[in-house]
Amino acid sequence: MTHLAELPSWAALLTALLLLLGAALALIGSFGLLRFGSFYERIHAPTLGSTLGIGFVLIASMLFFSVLQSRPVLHEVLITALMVVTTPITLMLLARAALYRDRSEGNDDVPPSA
Amino acid sequence: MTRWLPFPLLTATLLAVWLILNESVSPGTIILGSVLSVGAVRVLLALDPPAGRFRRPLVALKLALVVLGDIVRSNNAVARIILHPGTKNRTSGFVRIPLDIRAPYGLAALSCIITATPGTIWVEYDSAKNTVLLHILDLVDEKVWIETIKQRYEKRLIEVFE
Amino acid sequence: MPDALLLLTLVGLPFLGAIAAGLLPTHARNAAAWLAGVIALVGLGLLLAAYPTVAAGGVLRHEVAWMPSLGLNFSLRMDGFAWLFAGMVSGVGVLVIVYARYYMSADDPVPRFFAFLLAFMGSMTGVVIAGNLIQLAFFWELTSLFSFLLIGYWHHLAAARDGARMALTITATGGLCLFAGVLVLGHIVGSYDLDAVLASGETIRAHSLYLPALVLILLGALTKSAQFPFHFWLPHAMAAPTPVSAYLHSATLVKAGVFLMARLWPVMAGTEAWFWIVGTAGIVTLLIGAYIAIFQHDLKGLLAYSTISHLGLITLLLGLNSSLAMVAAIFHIINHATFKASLFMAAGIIDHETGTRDIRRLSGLNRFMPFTARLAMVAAAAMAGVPLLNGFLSKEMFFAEALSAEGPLPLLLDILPVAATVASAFSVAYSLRFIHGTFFGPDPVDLPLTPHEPPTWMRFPVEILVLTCIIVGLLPAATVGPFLDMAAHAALGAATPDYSLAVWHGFNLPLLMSVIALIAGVSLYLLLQRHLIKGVEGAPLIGGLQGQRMFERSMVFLSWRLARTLEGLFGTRRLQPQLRLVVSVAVVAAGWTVYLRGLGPGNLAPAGIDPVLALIWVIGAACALGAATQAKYHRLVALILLGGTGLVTCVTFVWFSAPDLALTQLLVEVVTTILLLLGLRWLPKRLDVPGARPPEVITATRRLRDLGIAITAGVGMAGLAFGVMTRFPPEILAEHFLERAYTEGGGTNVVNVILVDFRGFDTLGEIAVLGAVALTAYALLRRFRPAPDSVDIPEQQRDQSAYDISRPGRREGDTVADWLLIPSVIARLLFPVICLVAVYLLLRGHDLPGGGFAAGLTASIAMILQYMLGGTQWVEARLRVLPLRWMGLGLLLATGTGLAAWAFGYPFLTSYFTYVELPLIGSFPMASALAFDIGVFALVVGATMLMLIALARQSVRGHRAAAPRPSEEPPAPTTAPAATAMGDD
Amino acid sequence: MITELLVWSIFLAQILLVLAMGCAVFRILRGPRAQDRVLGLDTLYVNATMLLLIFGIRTTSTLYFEAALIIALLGFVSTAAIAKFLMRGEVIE
Amino acid sequence: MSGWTNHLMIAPIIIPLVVGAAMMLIDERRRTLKAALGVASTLVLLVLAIVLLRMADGMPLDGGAVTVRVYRLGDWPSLFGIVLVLDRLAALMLLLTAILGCAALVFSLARWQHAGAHFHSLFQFQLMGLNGAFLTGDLFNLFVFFEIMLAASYGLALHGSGLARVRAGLHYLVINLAASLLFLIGVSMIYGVAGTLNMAELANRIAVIASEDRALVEAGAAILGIAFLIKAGMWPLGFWLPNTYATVSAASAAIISILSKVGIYAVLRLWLLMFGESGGASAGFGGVWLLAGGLLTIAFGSVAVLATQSMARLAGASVLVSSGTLLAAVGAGQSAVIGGALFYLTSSVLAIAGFFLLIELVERGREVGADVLAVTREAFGEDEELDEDDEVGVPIPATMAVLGASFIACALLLAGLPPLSGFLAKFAMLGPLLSPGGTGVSTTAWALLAALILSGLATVIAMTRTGIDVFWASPVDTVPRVRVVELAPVILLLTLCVALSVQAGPVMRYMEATARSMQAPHGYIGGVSPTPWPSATVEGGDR
Amino acid sequence: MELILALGIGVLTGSGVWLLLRPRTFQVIVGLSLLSYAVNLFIFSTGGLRTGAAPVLERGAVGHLATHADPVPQALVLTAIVISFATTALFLVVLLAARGLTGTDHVDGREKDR
Ligand code: NA
Ligand code: NA
Repeated sequence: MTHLAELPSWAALLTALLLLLGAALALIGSFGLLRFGSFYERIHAPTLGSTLGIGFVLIASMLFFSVLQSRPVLHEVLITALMVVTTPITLMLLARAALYRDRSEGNDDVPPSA
Repeated sequence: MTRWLPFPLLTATLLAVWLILNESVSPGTIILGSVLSVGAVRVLLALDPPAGRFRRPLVALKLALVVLGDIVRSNNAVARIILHPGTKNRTSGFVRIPLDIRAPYGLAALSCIITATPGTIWVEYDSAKNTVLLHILDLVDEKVWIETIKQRYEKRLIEVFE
Repeated sequence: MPDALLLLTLVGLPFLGAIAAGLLPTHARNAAAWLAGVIALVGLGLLLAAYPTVAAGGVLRHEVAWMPSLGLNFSLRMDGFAWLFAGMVSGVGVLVIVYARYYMSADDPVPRFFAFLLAFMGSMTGVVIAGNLIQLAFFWELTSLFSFLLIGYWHHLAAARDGARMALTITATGGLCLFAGVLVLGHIVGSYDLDAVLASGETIRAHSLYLPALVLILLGALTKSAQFPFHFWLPHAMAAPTPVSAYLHSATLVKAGVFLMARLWPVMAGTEAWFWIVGTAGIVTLLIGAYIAIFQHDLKGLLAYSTISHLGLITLLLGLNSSLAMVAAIFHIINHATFKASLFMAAGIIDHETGTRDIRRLSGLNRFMPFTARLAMVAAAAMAGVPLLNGFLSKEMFFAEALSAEGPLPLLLDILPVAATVASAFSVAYSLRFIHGTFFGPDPVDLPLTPHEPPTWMRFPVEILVLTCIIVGLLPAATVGPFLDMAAHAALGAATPDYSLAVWHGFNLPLLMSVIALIAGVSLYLLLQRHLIKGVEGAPLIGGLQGQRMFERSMVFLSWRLARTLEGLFGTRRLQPQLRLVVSVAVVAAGWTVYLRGLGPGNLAPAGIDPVLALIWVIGAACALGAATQAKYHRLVALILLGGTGLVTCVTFVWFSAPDLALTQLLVEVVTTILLLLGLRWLPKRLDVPGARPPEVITATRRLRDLGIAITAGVGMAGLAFGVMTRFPPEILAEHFLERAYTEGGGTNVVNVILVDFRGFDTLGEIAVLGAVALTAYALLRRFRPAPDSVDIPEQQRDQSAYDISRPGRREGDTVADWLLIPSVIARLLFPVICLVAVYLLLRGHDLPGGGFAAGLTASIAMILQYMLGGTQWVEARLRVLPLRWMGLGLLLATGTGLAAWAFGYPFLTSYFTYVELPLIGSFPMASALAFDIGVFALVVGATMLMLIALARQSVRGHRAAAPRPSEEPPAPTTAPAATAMGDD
Repeated sequence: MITELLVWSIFLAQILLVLAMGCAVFRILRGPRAQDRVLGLDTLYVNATMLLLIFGIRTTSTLYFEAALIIALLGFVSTAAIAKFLMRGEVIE
Repeated sequence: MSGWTNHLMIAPIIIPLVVGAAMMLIDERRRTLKAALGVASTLVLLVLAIVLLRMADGMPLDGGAVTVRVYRLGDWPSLFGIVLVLDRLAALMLLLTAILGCAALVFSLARWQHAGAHFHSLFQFQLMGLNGAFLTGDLFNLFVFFEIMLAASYGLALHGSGLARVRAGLHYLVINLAASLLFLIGVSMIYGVAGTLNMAELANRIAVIASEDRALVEAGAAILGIAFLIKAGMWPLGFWLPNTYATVSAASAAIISILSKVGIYAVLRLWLLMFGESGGASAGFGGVWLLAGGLLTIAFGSVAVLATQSMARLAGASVLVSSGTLLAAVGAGQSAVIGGALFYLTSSVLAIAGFFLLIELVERGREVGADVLAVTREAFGEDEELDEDDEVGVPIPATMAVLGASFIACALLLAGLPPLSGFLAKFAMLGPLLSPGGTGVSTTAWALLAALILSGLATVIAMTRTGIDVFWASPVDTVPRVRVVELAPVILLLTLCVALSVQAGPVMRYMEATARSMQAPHGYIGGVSPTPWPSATVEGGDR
Repeated sequence: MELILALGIGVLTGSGVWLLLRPRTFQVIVGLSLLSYAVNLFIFSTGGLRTGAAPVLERGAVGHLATHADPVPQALVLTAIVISFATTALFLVVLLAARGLTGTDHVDGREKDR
């Protein structure tokens, strides 16, 4: 923990805030998994974590290391980009799979195919 | 240009990825990165990626900002819904949206945008009719949603990718 | 002639002859007989050459080092006693060979017969001239073996097979006991050398291990000599060709037992135990054998029981602990050999000429083969102990001994003369039956062959033997006297008693006993004739005691019932009990050790608890327990929970400063999940119908027990882990690696430097494992046949296809194509990115987390993603991965990197590290370790792809194989068409 | 003071994330259907990524970045595979 | 290190690795080329093994001299690098492996090499794993080589596929996976407490382990031991063994059969190093259990031998008996027995491999289920009395005669009957056990004596039954088609047993030298870690 | 901390052993996977647990156990992970082959006949 003390106050404060925000969003998103009653609602919840939640944490990380190492630390950008690209793949695949299963089981609350 | 260096944008992106990964812009890294990026694209070519183009970077940039804003707003909205489930008379449901965009990369971008934005999700795409079925967490009015998506995202994507 | 050559030839020549005979053509009867005969004659000649020495009381010796450190030399030793036996072996051997030449049919594969016979002869000679006990046991077992082969010569006959098996089982068992016995004897004496043993009588008899040694050795001797209660094998050995019986059961095999008892008599006899065991066995055998013999209808069966009885007589003599009885025993050994061999041959002639040996069918042969009849009569008379024949002499000596015996058991001594007389009477009765039943009475009717005299040369051996009986009987002192004297002196040394071999000892009690026996025997035969004519099988009173049946039953019981029951009781072929045992034994072993030793406190204080990690492990535990409960009915859930557990493990690695592990764990996690998913498709559907089947009591108990084991194992592991974590050795390997990783290994990532340099050999091995496993998986999958109920295309696909087909405007596959459209576009764009990351991980491994393995898995996942979203055919039409080539080149590169060090005179895997100045790029690290890591990378890519693709291909094959499937296992070399395209580039 | 605040917020953020992971695991365990569980796993991956990043900050080490990168880059592959399995009964056709 | 001869030590590992890897690059259809490469490699290994044996035998034995040759991988000091150690024991095992390798590979050329993919590569990896396991002086490296050996053996065991093979292979795999996990637990416990992986160094430290830590080292060793004993097939951990060995294809079985001896080897090596006389407070740890386990294994093996219905299972059960014998001999703990045990090991390895090869040839001409019939017939006494009177012999075709003679040889070897080496092997163990000076025979010795005699008896009964049924009771018109390349290896192995019998003196001298050098591990330890360990640089507490 | 990990290892082992003793091949493969996690963690833990210890050396520097994590167990675990990955894959293939040939997924290749 020794290095943490070397961080200027503003950066420390900002980092702390961003981290808490990010984590809170992730928690809310995950909490949504419990809160919502149907799968199609639940599937929206984790997006909180995988977009802004992780975004805040990544910004915090970039800020923290950039200030600490006095150089731009940017590689977190990659994670952001990858999250944006890969999370939709899973969700899309999953949502359609669920739709198929609902249709084949004859559940009423899903729309018929086009 | 494309003959010798297909997918220049992708190649550049890959080079950027390489540089960011290595956190270095030394000549060695750049040379090696370029070689690797070109090589990686060559491998990709074997997989027959659909042809596509990318124009109007400014539009794209603007779109990115818009999406960013939407994501922030939707985060807020969805978080509220999660935290106060009973406060608002909310209905969720499916919306089928007819699309105009056909470019694969454009469609991909659209799907990413929609799915990455909390509260909306891309469920089923029908290539024959070129429609997409979305699920929307807070579905107030179908029409509004169709308009929003077509105007805010699809139009710009068509500009960029077609 | 030097002793060495003589002795070696005596033993070795028969074996060489056996090999030569074995190589002769199947029907070379004459050549084989000549060969065997010459060899036996050479043996006789050698013995003659040795006679002067042994007659003078000398001993021929030869010793070659064999296992000198264990006190075992190949040592041959021939004194007068051994000479006598060797003489019987060779002498009767010559006669039997001559006889066999005429007895055996021209259609028989006779060379094989003579090969066995010669080998047996060599073994028997080996027994009698063995110079040490181990070697004696060695040849002893060889006699069992070759007698087995001889008895089973006509192996197409069930009787021959059974007889051979029984003989081998009994005598080889005895041999094993003998082996144990001589080991103990050697332990007592301190040497296995026969001279040393024979010189240590006092030590042996006084030793606390005398009794075990005695019992074990006697088990050997009594089984071999067919003594009660091991006698029953001998009659069944009669299924052998008659020459074999004549040889084995008169002069050789069965005599080995009495030979051994006589050989060890000076050092082991003279005790109460000896008297008890040997004497009792002898007297019982004597009586029972003789009694049963009377009632045999088979000529050879009669002779067999007679043999048993006479061996009992000899054994009894040996058991009397009197040196005079010992001499009598030796004398009777010789006499029995002569008359019994001739009788067997005579029986063989009868069988050969009439086609049967059944006394009930035979009759009046005296008219058809008078000369043979005379011979048989004389021999039978000798057997019956008629005066002026050799049998009479030794019988008289036996009677005398029976009368004068001294010992600790008055009762036995009292009945001894009576028993001897009764046995003798029985002997007269069966001898009479042999002669009377065969040669006298009306002409035989309905014989398979018309009887006539045998060929001259077939009769010749019988003539010689009968002549011997007569001459010895008439002039014992002049003929057999010197030999007996020599043998007795050699066996007994200074203790040799004075004895007389005169034909006439005056009117004395033994003579009276003889007369009584003769009269009683004749009377008995006359009395029994009516009973015998009825042809009832088996002897009255003890007919129910069927040795063979008991043996068969006990064999069946032993191997079928008992062994199978025991195997079932103490073993299992099911997996679950085995695993239960493995886990339990491990738990008990570790627990017991810790309990015995006691575990002290560690030298490291545990660190404070981080609530974050604690919570993480709550999650981990939930996942693990969830996986444990869900794996039966909800495989997918278990798989997902497994992923959760893996993720927690990965976070733990991060927590405790192991980024490399975390990285690798994650990657492995992904690949494993895909692998298992690929497998799920082929598993049977398993539906959990709640409450459908309440667990039975047994199942519930079993589950409870397993739960107990699982909890114990868990608690145990936790305890051990805590114990190991809280202690730190005073000196530890890690220190060296940390010190040298950069300065000598050239990398800052110590873990990676260990993997590719300090312990690169482990890594090389590890990739070899991966390679071997991939090859195995691939080979197995090439032969994969799905189960009938999972061969169909999955329900979902059928369903979606049906939907596509049923809707206008849609083509089959549209649903999935639309579904995958966007993911596959993105996945393709991700492909170069993932590849780039793979290269990145590879190149930085030496200094930072990463390395060949992580890189290889990353690259594989990139490929798999394409397979997943594009389909096998689609990908392979565009990008051909040649996994085998990757694997081969990877392994070769890694090995080659290690081998390169040889060129510089360093050991394998010595690393080389330098910074190379490159224009523009600047200083670039060039480590041989990188080349090694690239090898690892290539192999990992190849192996992972080989397995994944091979698995994935099964689906493609499944889709194609709508046609009826071939049977279970196709002929070996077929190559599955789908598989060759991919694997074998 | 500020450092302490940072330390505490890091700690709190970690706790929040672990709770988030707990929610996801609850969904995995509870279901009710396969897709819910997959969703839980996906969420678990995302939360774990963040946890790793925060751990990097806590220990001021960038060495754990790659692990997070790998989750972001490849974590979706297994969830996608399961989704494919649900939809098609087969991962690779 | 200088001179090319030093590299000879690692060649038994490198050659099969390179050949096996190179074969992956060769098209599967070019079998002849692969076979030629495989045979060449195996022959080279044989020559190498002989050379190494001579090298090992040339090493001094007396006065605390170094008795080993060491190969330091990566040129790192043996203090922390991986070392290969060549001593008499390792050389012996290498030679056995090479012999079995040659026999099995040549045998496979006739048909088995065609029964599945990549046989030759897997075979080379098998040899590599075995050789490495025998040579390595590092505990974790031993694990790695165990895994190579197992990985290849899985391949060879499943080679040819088929219902029975896969069924048994599944058990084999699962149990060995469990064993591997135990191996890892054991090794890491030992590392965590003793701080080293080098076997010699471990032997050094075991004596001075703090008493409060000793329990963990011993528990680790116990767990490790169980991993080895599972491979050795000790009762009650070895039920998988007869089944697996019985279903495996002949060529594979012949080479895999030595795996059980690797378990024994590991026990012998580590046990004598760690818990020999220099083991301090731990000396003799677990010896009683080895003895008891060994005896029980002999008992169970004998029961299985008796109960068996097929030749292949009989061979598998014989492996159990042989393992049990060795374990009991090791556990008996008398130094003099080890030499004899090694002689026995050699003899039984050759015999069992020969037997596995032979079985396949013999069974080739028989219909399925014949074995079952034989036992059933015996059980219910249904002896068909056909042409009882025909007392004219049936000529046995040359092939059957050779097979029969080989079968007899195997039976004699397994039962420990003369004239082949099985008898001398038993003598070599029992002789010293019973002859320690004439004060009396220990219970251990009696137990072992009884076990060996009774197991021999069981083998005699079972082999006789089987042999009679196969060679005598069956009609001779179904002569199996056997090729010379299949018969030659069998005869080679059995001839070697004859040679062992004839040359028992020199062989036993080597075995005793081996035993002596293992009994006094100073020569080993001194050779591997010649420099003393530097004083501790880190205090335990300051972390 | 040690206690937490020890308990975690214990739970993984217990769950793994439970599954290992089950009759279905899939249960066994999951059990073996859990067990290999447990064993990997066990090996890892033998080097002692240190949070925040440097896993990587400074360039040119010499490491010490006082400041650095014990790399040996890590290297051993890496090897073990690879090997257990390989064997899990193999086991999967074998269980599939067994399932195909026997028609059942029972570990004995036949349903228990009781
Ligand atoms: Na969304
Ligand atoms: Na076999």
